[in-house]
Amino acid sequence: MSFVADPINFIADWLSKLLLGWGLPPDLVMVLLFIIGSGLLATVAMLWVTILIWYERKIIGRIQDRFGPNRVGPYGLFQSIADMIKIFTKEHISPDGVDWFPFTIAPIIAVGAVLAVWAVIPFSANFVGTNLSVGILFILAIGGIGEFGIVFGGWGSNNKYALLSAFRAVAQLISYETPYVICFLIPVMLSGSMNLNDIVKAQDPWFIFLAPLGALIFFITSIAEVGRTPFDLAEAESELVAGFNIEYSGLKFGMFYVGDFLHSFTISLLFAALFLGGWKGPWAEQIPVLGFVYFFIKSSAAYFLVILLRASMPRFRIDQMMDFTWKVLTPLSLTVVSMTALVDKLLPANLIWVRIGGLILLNIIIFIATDRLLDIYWKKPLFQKNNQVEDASKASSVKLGAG
Amino acid sequence: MIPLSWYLIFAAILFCIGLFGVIARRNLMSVLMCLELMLNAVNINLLSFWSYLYGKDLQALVFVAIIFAAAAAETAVGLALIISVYRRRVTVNANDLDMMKG
Amino acid sequence: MSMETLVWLIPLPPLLSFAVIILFLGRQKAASHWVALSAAGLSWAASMLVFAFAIQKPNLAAAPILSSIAWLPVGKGSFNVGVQIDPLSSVVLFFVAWTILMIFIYSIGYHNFGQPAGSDDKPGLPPHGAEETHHHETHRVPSIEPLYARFFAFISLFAFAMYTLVVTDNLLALYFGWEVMGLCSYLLIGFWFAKPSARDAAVKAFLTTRIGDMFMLLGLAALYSVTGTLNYREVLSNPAVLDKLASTASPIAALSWAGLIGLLIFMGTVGKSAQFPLHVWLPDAMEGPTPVSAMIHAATMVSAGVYLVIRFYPLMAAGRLDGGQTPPMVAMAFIGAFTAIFAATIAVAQNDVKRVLAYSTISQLGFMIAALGVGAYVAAAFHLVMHAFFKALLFLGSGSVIHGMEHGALHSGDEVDPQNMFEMGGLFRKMPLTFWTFLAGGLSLAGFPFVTAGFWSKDEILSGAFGGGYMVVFITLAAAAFITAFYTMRQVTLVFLGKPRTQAASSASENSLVMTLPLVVLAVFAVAAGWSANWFKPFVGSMLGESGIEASTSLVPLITSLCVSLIGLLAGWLLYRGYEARQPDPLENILGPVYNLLKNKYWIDEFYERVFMRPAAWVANVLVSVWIDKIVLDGILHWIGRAGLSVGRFLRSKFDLPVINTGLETVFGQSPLYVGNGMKRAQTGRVQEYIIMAMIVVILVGVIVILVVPI
Amino acid sequence: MSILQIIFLLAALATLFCAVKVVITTRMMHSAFWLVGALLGIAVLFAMLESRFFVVVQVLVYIGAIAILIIFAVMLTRKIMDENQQRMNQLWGLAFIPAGGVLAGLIYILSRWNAFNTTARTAPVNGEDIEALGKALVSPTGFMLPFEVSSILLLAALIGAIFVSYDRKGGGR
Repeated sequence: MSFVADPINFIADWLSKLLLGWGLPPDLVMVLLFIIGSGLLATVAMLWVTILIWYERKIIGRIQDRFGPNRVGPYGLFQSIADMIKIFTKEHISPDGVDWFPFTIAPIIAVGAVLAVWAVIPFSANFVGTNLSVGILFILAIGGIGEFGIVFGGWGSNNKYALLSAFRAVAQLISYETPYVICFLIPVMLSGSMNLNDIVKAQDPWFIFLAPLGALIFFITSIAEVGRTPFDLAEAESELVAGFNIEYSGLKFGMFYVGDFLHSFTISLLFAALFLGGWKGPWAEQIPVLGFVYFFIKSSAAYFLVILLRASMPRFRIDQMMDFTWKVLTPLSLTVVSMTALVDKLLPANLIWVRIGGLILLNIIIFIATDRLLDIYWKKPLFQKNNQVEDASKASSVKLGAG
Repeated sequence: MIPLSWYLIFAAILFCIGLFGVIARRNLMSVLMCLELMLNAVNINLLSFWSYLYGKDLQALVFVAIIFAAAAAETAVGLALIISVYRRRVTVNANDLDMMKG
Repeated sequence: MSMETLVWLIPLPPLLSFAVIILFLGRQKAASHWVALSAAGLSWAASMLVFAFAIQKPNLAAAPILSSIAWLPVGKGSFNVGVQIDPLSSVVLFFVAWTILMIFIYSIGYHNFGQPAGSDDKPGLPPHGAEETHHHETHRVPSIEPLYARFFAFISLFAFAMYTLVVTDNLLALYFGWEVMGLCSYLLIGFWFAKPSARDAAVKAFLTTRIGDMFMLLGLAALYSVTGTLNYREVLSNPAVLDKLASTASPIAALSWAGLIGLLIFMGTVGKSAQFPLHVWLPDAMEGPTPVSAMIHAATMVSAGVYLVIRFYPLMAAGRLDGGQTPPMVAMAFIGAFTAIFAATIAVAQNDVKRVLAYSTISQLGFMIAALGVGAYVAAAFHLVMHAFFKALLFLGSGSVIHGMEHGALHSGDEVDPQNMFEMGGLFRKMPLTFWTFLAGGLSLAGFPFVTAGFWSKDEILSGAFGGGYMVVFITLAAAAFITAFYTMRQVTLVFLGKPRTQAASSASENSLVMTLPLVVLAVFAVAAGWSANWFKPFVGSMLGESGIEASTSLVPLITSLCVSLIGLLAGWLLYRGYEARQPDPLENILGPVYNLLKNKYWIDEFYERVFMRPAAWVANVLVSVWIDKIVLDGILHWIGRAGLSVGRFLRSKFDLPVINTGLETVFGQSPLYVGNGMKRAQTGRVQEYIIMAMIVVILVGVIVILVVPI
Repeated sequence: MSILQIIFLLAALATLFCAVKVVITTRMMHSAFWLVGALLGIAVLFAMLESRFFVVVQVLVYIGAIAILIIFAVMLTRKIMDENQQRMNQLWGLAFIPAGGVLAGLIYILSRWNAFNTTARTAPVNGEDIEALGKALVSPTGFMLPFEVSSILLLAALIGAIFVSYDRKGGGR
């Protein structure tokens, strides 16, 4: 094992030998290594966010015909660092009447739940935080905990807007979780494992070629899970001032902010791992460090798409958002999963091109059928109210009140 | 090692706390939460039997899985009923719902 | 597809049909009957395949067609559900499949498919007929049933339950089918729910059979707790289990577990097969759509009760000494024979064409139960099959008669009761096909010698009773057979022979082929099925290991059944051939006051009303308040008062008022009120307080169990 | 006392504390938060029982779905959650009888059972065999029927919940 090919495991090996040499018991060494490793990973992730913010602001600036950050450091690279220092030095303000415990713990959950997902993501052939056999379920479970960050924040703030925002957010997250979870099933089914590393290893070809529609739905729903534009109803500035984090300031707000960006990047990681072949690439097995490179290239590409969507799409109205998941995405994802399972079983597994061709054909057929059906039903009462704007605004306010 | 009895006694206590809550709380929502506690006590019991006595069999695990499904269904319907009652009678108080009084 | 899979699939099509019709075809009349009919046809075809396979399979009783899956994990094992086709279930499957298919076909015609919708027909009421203009003249024609699709949904569900009950291999699934049939029976009897009489009859049927079902459930629970299984083969084909059941004493004194469980299961049959004293619901069940629900209550569902006891005969007979009877068998012999003659005598004096058949059904079911009670296992099974065919035929035939009469009544505008036999007559000219098929069924029911199925099966039962030496049962059943022949001929004569006695009868007309074709098919079976006796006996008899009871070689039963049948038929014809319209029933002259007793069904309904329904009110209103309080106590007091005013006054002030009036009135008159008011307080309507009560009772029971039963 | 025992006691006591708080807390929202705590504690105990799969499922289903739904419903009905209201009903004293009785009965019966104090585990050390469980759930000779029935139960609950809580326009109030 050479330092160049696999620096992280090299250092870990060296460190464990060092500690053992000091005469520490092996169990303790393992625990210490885990603590050091997770601490490092979390720190790297948090620092990576500064780059992400810069990246996003730069791209959005270009799209909106501006420069973006360009004062602090070369190309404005240190802008985020400056913001960070500013946020560290700000005063913590707790408004009157907050529910202290949820108010305090909400930002911690918001960041922690995202970071926890990194624990099971395989960054390269032999670098994965913990090789959990039910990694997919773990990610979903952690996603469920992440919702508590929003609920706690919204409830604890003792603010009407924050509470309404939490309502919206929870409704949106629960609704979009259905197709989200169903789309997780496709890679699980195709690879026959819930272990993320196994899924990555099984991607020959990448699953996006076997299940393009599944990948599309996954991409859409994961954006909704993050709550980014066009699904950022929870912090719709024009309606709710700023969302569930309206009463937060200083570092607490900063944590929400960081959690948001980190979450966006995490779903890009997941998308890359589940559908774009993860760390796979030429010689990635032999030289694990290449796996990092491939993986970050792929996920940055996915993240670029997320940013593009943010910059170019208007926000959904709440009833459209709900209709979209329950009436379109959920049935569609169920169809895709069941049909993929059926067709993949029928196609010969060893003839790769037949398999790819058959599944792509299936996806095209389903897509066209969905398109036709939507065309037909768009004129029916199912979606009628969407076409009447003044009526719908009333409807959305009613829905808000009822939650 | 932890003896089986610890788990069973823990589950019994948890079950009875839940039972007390189901009987004594006024708010229907709270009753539902206590019901979840009772179901969890049952799950603990099943899994501890599995872990200590029937580790090679799958029945306990299947049972637990189905209890999860039943709990989800129960919560969904229970909450729907509570919301519906709340809409019609503007109360979620178990004591106020005595239309069947003799 | 293997035979086992096919057996699994038999009950499925009707269930799907039920779901499809209920969910999607509520208003599609034609589509609903096509769906139901094709479902029944599929099940029929599968049943016939299974039957054909079963009768060819050698040694079917010892090696039946079996298949089961683990359903519910219980303790270390699991509760299995599965299917089992042995000789008994294969023959039952045969007749069930045929009769169900025939009902389905017949129903299309009976509900006037193809006719216009009536202008004033309402859902929940029988159709009244529609005006139709034809060649510039308006006349009334029958109109289609408004809830046509719903009817097919219900009988599909019914067919599903019946098939489930027949093919299953355990008592729990049988109980499931049994209860679903109870539900369907309720729904179908109350099909015309806007008629108060139909509503009442539905409730009555449901509640009465519920009494039996409750006992059966107890028996099921007892069986499970004693043996740990409800599977037929593990209990009934297992001599070790049967011996153990027969030799261990149950908590009820003087009964073994086998005896107790047998009696409890038999109670279920008493409810479902309408045996005395729970027979009262069956005649009222004729309120349903005439032939179809009636036939469900005659040919298939009530057969389920008999099927159950035949199935559990090894348990009932467990511990039986040579030629002796176990307690359940004594009960069956007694109740069966009594019901047979009891219901037959009632049937003699009925004038509603369907009620005669209803009581005849009760009576014939009594024959089967009695046959089991004397150990004539094969005879009971044989009569079950034969009876299903000819009674189905008779009911469909009577439905056809009623339909024809209704048509005639609409046509002639004559306001007659289309079900009253005394207003018919001479129909054999108008409805020849119905007449001949009805005659075939009637002769079979009466046991017309040698050519009909009923003769052979009844002869089997009589010779079983005679050969076993049960002379009381033998004589009773022979008498019942005589009466059966008599009322059958009475019915045939009144309905079909002679001259038309009303306008409606003279303008009645034959029904369409869709109604008469099932009659023809069933008539063939009603006659020809009896010829299979020689094959049937060893086939079903192999279920018991030996060939059941040895049939008597004596000629006495044969001659008896021959005589009673012929004499009964002759008597019926002689008495009624000259009947004229609006005369009293000729039987009334002969029997005198007994006729009234029979006509009112021994006042059983009134008896129940008096004994079980009024006493609560009576005890409070009459006994306590009037008799004890006013007449007895007040009378005594008045007498005392007259005897000595001063003494009276003294007693009155010191004894009467405080002790008698207040005290006893409190005890007898007021206490129900107080208790009621007190108990009422327990019904707070708050679910949590109910939980407290329930849990406290559970704890008390637990404490008692712990104290009594050492763990 | 081994480390495992200490961990068990800590987790169990924390869970019981949370459970008691669920029962006695007046504010519904806090009650729901305590419920989440209790559910997490139970997940820890699942982990100590070597049931890794159900740890994750517990978090996913109970915390991620059920608790969120309950909190959602609490927020919806918050208007009448008057904090001065009594948290127990009138007969809450009586509730000690069944609860205590059941507890005493359970412990009495269990304590007479000879496997009560067993310490030997039979479960696989590295968690349950999920593949076998998954296959058993869909195998006709295994538990397919209960599995399918529970899926129908879920479907029925879904439809039922929609039907019950559906706000019919103009009626039902």
